[in-house]
Amino acid sequence: MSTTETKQAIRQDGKVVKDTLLDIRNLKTYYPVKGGFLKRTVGHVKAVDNISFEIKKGETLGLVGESGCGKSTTGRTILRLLKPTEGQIIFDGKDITNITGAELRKARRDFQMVFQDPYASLNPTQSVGSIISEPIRNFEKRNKEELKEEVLELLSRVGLPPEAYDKYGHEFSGGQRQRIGIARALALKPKLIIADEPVSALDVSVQSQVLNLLKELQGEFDLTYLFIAHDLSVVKHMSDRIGVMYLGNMVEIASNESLYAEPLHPYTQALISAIPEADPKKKKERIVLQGDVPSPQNPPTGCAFHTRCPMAKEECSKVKPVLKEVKPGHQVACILY
Amino acid sequence: MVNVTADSNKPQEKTVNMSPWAIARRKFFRNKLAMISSFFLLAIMIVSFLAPYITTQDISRVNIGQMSLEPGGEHILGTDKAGRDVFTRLLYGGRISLVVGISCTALVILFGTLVGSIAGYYGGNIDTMLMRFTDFVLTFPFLVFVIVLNTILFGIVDGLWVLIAAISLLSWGGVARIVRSKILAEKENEYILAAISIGCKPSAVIIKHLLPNVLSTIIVQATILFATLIVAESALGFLGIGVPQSIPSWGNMLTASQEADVLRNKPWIWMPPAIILTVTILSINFIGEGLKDALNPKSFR
Amino acid sequence: MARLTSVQNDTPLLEIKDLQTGFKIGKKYYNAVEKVSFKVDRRRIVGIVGESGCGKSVMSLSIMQLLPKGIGEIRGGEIKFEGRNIEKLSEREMNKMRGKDISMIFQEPMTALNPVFTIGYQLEEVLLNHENISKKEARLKSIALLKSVGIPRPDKIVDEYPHQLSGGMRQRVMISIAIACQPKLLIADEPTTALDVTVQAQILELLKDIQEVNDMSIIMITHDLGVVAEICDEVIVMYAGKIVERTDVETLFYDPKHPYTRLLMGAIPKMDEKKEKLETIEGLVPSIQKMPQDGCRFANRCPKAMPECFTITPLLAEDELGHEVACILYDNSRQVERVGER
Amino acid sequence: MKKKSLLLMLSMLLVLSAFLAACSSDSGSDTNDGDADGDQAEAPAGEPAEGGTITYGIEAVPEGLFNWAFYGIATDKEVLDLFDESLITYDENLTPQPHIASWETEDNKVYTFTFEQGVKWHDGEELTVHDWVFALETIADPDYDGPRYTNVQTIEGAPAKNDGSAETISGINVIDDYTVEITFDEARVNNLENVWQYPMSRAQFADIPVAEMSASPQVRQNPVGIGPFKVENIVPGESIELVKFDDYWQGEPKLDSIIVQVLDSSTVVGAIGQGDIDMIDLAPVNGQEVEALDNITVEVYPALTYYYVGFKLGTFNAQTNEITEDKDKYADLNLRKAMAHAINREEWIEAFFFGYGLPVNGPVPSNHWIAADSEDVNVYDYDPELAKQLLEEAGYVDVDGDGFVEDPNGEPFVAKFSHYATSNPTFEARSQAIVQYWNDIGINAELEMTEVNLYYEMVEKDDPSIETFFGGWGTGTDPDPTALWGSDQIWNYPRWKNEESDKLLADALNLEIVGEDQDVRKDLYVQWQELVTSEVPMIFIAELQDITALSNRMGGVTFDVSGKNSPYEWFVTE
Amino acid sequence: MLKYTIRRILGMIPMLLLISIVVFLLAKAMPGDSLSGEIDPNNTDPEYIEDMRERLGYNDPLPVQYFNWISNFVQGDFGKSTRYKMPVSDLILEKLPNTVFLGVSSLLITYILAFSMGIIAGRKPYTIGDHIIGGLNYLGLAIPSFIAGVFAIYIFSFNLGWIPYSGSVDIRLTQGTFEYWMSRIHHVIMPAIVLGALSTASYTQFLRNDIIENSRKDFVRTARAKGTPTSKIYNVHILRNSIIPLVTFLGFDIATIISGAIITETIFTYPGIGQLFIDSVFNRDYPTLMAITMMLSVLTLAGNLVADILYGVVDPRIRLD
Repeated sequence: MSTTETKQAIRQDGKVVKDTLLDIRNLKTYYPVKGGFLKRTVGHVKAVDNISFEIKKGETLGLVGESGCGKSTTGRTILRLLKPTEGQIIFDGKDITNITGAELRKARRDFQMVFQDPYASLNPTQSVGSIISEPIRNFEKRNKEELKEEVLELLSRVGLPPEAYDKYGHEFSGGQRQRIGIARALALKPKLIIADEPVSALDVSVQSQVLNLLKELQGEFDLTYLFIAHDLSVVKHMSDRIGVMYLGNMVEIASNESLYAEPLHPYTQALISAIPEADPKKKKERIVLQGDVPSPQNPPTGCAFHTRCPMAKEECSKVKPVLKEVKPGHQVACILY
Repeated sequence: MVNVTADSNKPQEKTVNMSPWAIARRKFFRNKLAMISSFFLLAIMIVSFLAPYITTQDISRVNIGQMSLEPGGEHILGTDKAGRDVFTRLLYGGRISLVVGISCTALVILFGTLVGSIAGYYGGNIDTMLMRFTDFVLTFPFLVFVIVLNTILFGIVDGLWVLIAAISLLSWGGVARIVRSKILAEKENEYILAAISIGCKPSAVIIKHLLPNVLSTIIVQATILFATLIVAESALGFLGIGVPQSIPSWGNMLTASQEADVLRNKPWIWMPPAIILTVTILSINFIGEGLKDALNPKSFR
Repeated sequence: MARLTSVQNDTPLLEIKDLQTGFKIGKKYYNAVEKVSFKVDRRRIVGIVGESGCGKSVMSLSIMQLLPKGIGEIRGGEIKFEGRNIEKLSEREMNKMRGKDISMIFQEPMTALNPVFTIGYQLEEVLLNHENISKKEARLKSIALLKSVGIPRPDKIVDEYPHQLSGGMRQRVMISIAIACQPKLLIADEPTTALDVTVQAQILELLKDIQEVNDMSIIMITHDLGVVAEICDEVIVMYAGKIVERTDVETLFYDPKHPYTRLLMGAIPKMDEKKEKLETIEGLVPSIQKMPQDGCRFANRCPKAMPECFTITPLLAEDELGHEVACILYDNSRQVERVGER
Repeated sequence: MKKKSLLLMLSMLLVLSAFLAACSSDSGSDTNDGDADGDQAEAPAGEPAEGGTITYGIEAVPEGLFNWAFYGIATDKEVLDLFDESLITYDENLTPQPHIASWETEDNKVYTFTFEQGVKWHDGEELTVHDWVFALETIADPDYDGPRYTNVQTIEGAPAKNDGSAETISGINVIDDYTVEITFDEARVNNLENVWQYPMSRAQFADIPVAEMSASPQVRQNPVGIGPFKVENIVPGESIELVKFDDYWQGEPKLDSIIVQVLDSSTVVGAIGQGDIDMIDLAPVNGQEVEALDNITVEVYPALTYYYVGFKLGTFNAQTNEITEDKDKYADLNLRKAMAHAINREEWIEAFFFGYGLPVNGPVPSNHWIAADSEDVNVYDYDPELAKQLLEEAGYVDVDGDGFVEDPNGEPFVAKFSHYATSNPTFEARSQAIVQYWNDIGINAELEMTEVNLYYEMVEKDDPSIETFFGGWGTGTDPDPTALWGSDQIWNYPRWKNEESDKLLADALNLEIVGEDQDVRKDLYVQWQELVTSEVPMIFIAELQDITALSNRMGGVTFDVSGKNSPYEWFVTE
Repeated sequence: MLKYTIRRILGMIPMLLLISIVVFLLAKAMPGDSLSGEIDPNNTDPEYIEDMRERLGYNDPLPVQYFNWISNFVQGDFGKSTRYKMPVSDLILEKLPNTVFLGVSSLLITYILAFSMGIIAGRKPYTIGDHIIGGLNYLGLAIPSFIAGVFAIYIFSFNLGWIPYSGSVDIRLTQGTFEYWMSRIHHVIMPAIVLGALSTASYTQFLRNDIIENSRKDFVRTARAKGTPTSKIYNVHILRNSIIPLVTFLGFDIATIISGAIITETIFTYPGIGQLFIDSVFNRDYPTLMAITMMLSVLTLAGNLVADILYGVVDPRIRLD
């Protein structure tokens, strides 16, 4: 069930979009943990534990959280690279939660992914031309010239010279490789691109190039992004709306401005305050969280955050808060609200 | 608009576009020891397979008048106790040893890769079942199996092929394990997820994306196997359960060394196969090392 | 605003002059650090920023003499620690300094600890290396150290293995090892890069506290300008093996001079700004083998580059406030090194 | 049908026991120690010294069954010969001679045996007839798991004991401690030769159930005998230490001790050369090399084994024990003769047995007393021209001009020759040589090497792929060849059926015809040999010689057709 | 750990059953039976053979034979050797000490050599010492053990006379004395070296590479940064890590050594399980053959288990549960 009652998402530029492209309902993805006598499944890593959200056509939803919070798992589950344990994934009005085999492969042309590691995400034995043309070849029959033309076009779109066509991944720098990955994702003209930490492995100067490119392409190809990152400033730069995840749970979803201007969840507050700002004068009041993120295999009862929450109350360990809208377009899962 | 020239620096090196294979090839060609070994092995192979054109001596004819002749004259390496030319038998023997080595390696790699990649890619129950089966094969009594197979197929199939079948059927376990673990590791790479997400079929993911990237491991394994299997053949020959004695192979030529007389007084009968076997294995090992180096993107040497 | 000149009058803690560190690729050495000079005063936190491959880590390893043997090598210049040249010390003499006078923490807390020894063993080792104490004392001291870096249950943790700890905890252990013998200088090589934001905040706090308590200097190597702003007193910006700018932290952020520094600042998305487009630096850092020997190394990517930039190698020049920049835009001509002089 | 001959052997056994040896030693005539006279070869001898220790080498690993009733292989027997002995011995004509026991008989049915007194077991007990009776009863016992029952079953009442219906063997009548009367089920010429001639220590085995005897320490670790040396220590599979038995009944042995050392064939010559071994039976391959050593004397003496090439002429029905000559590929006598003439036996023996062998012209090795002179049998000497002529006469001519003859119907004729394979490389060469001899007279012969176990199974089961085959037989002290040649015998491998042969063999055992006259008996066997050689069911190739190496310090060792003399007489000269 | 071990042992049972069936069927499929080799000098009676076949149960239906065999086997009754006429268990126990002695000596030599050579080569790679060790390793890897054995006998026993060429001990010595054990060592040393040559070479190589690799690890840099002396870094920090994989090889060695002993024991006439095995193969001594084959399978599986357990013991990162 969708908890999002907002019928409209408002993009940063103020344009109003109505259609929901992706609707995630009560999604759960658990990894079994084997162990004990006879290697039975003794427990689950609750990587994604009951989250729901929507993405409207043409908007960018940022997903932010620390490592192990389940943001990448969410992305991969949506692409059905992982099997969801429970819940529904409705893409463009079609339930893709349980489709398999050829049907799933066919559905894949509409949603693509840009990966985190520019080194591991390109097959080292494939030439760039082959990497970028492969998605097209998987779905359509083209003759060689057409195909090459299309790939060259894509290369130029992402800012790579035509010579790149015959080269191999190892001949490029991280930023260029990431461009190749973007071109591969674009090849099928998908509706949704899930960008999973696309810039976290890059240097600052290159990071900005890639971020700019992604933004430009969005307008040009009418793309919808699910933008996953751990860097709040990057997410803020990219997204229309932002969801904050903690230990498999969505703790807060709000529009870009609303979230930064007035973070409601104590975790979001701490997260924002923890970011070192490139401004030595801005010595802000920092909320330093104590301890580490608990293991997702054995998450705390009640609110998953209560063990580190500076505002935790007794009931926090008992009641699991649900995401509720406290302001228009601003949802938070905390008993304080 | 994207500025096409942005970040569009030419790739760092101004070389012809080199696929990883081309780079490996270049590195390999620069490795002297490996190249010498390759030439040696190639020479051995060519000479062995052209044996009928190189020497006109009959490999099976027993020449009672010419037994145990010392090297020299008509017989470069002398004759064995049956009066057969050692050199001729050495060439023909190389043929058998290499044929056994090559065909077993090919079969073992084929089967090991098949099982290993399927188990590694699919994981879960398929993996468990295949790996149990692999464990089983690895604990199989090899010697007994060879003898039994030889017996069952006696007269139906040539003894040589029985041996190849027996060795191949029981030796793929190690390769399967290695390929599986490599596939498991390689599977973690995001390009595999990428391949799935662009709609590649499982078979395409395995063949086009996983296998080329574990190929270096497989190639290195193949060289190790090649050496091991040649030794296995000769050891079986030495024990008297390998290639039938009517066909010379390096292993069964070496059986002669069990005779004290030959061992002590007629070294020309057993030393040539012993030395050529050792040198062949040595050169295969060097080639393997060379390949390992060449295929390892991190190696500098 | 503190002037860069040292508060104290005695010799600087660390002084580096014309340091050149080479790396062997194939059969040739290429300099990853090219004629770098700077100094670190007592009780200061000096940040070294730059993108990957700028030579900042190589420099830290050069100071520690921890360059990989047979691959990296100091090829020129001098490193003076408390006035003493250390680049020529023997391995044995250097061992006496490492961990005692200068210590270091690394980027990857997951691999920097030996997986097969207990935390206690690894912590005691540094104490036993440098202090004449018994194992028992070392153990007690270790527990105290672990406590001081904020590790809960230190008496239990000493007997645990690295893999049983989280990344943040391991970095705390690394810090405790580094400060065990109260060194005068701590080199922190990207100590928070592998950590989550909330943990990074903890570690930065810890480092600040420790610096105050222990009265030591820190060289903070990072690529994150935010971290620099957060913790450093002065900053060195490196590009392609050279220092391009050096000043105190506030000047750098409010009055950056070198075009590279400026572009870098613009490339970071800021929390309180809204920009459709970020600044970018076109092109790539030249590879170490293809480093231009003449001219400014940033010239080919510099939007303000002039023809001279490709021929004249700019030297680090200091203005009256102690703000050093290596760019001919700011050069007062007296320090221009001629082409070809190396 | 029961076998009558006491000691017949298949040389195949040697192939088995020496499967890893380079060239199987074809020694091991399984006869008993002969008295040291006759045509013996006297070993070089200096002056005997007091005491001394010799090292006695053996090439194969003993199985460790050191008891006459249980042992299986010749190697174990070699050891047994050193510390235990038979009640009866044989002279150079293989005629039984009294030793510990002497005998009397009126009718060749009831024998009275009288034992020497004062013969001691190694454990100090005195040997009495009870020990022999004990041995006979043990072998006849239903639980007995050794292979010697044939040697007691001719005693009256033994079958009853064997099937469990009697407690004891009724034909045994102990008269006193040194006298026993044995009644056989019928009068035969060779009852004496066939009956079991070894005692078994009652004292040692008294408490052991028959079924467990073969595994007992009394057999394996601490065997007790009556011979000149006693077993002191056994390291299984590698060596055995024997020390002099002071109470030996014939007097104190000269040597102090004998060390039996197991050697791999590859190390034999080296060991001998270093002077580590004083005495060892050699494989022919090592003979010449050892002969060249100056610290060693090599003694060569005739053995009772021979090699042949057989023709499969028919099949054997195991149900009815009948042979049918139903294979006609080699039915043509001239073809067989041609193939026999094609083989150059002298050359072959010289090449593969290094001269330690002689061509054999019939089914009895020439040293046996029943062996026919070569004038009395058909000799097939090497004569390729004659062979070709015979082939042509038989209708085997080369029709299609490929160099090989076709059969009389003009069909291609391929002669398959089967030989067993072990790791011994000379097997392949020597059989290839035979194939070549046939090729040389125009027969397209093909060699098939078969793993040895499978080989004998195939030969025995008349597998269609076996056409001509290689084999070896041995003759024992008792010359009766019925087991190998009777037309109701499974070991008649050629499946040769000949009524005349059956009759001659039966006559030779018939008391009424033969009586006590060995010459009559021999004459019948000579006639039989003439018959066999004229029919050529086998091509007789070679009889072998045993070779023993002796170090120069060894003395007192003698040899004859029945083997070495007793170690009692051996000594060292230093 | 205990739970893990029990689970693994339970997991081995179906595998062993399967192997036992295969071993049994293979043995049955081999040509001839023990009695086709039983035709011997003193027995010329086909009926005896038929009788023995019946008595040994060779004529029973296969499942019955299998069931009899396996049920006895599980109870420790491996049957009676058809060749040696004694219980197979006794036979194996008689030969086992020799093979164990050979194996242990070989392992000792292997590990001592591999450790010293590996450490020398790994600490100073690409030096002369390293190249010499590398050369020796290549030879060790390339010379098949039977060739090495033949050469060893040829040179050390015949030409130099240093080493005995057969047996496991000089019989004249009293068991248990110092000379007795010296003689045993004297006899075992050459076969042990030949048997261990291959693994020595590969372990040396492995250790060398592992030391080189580990010396580049971050934790080594940490140790250096602490001021730890180089020798301690190599001997403690690096070695402790490099030992881990090597120690686990120990488990796999168990079965490998016994199979390797087949050839070595044959060449050196060293009476042990290997010789017994090949002997039983050629003589169709099924009870022995099957028992040794099963033993080898059990050892292989047990070796794997030992390897895994050792891994858990030496590597604190691995927890077995």
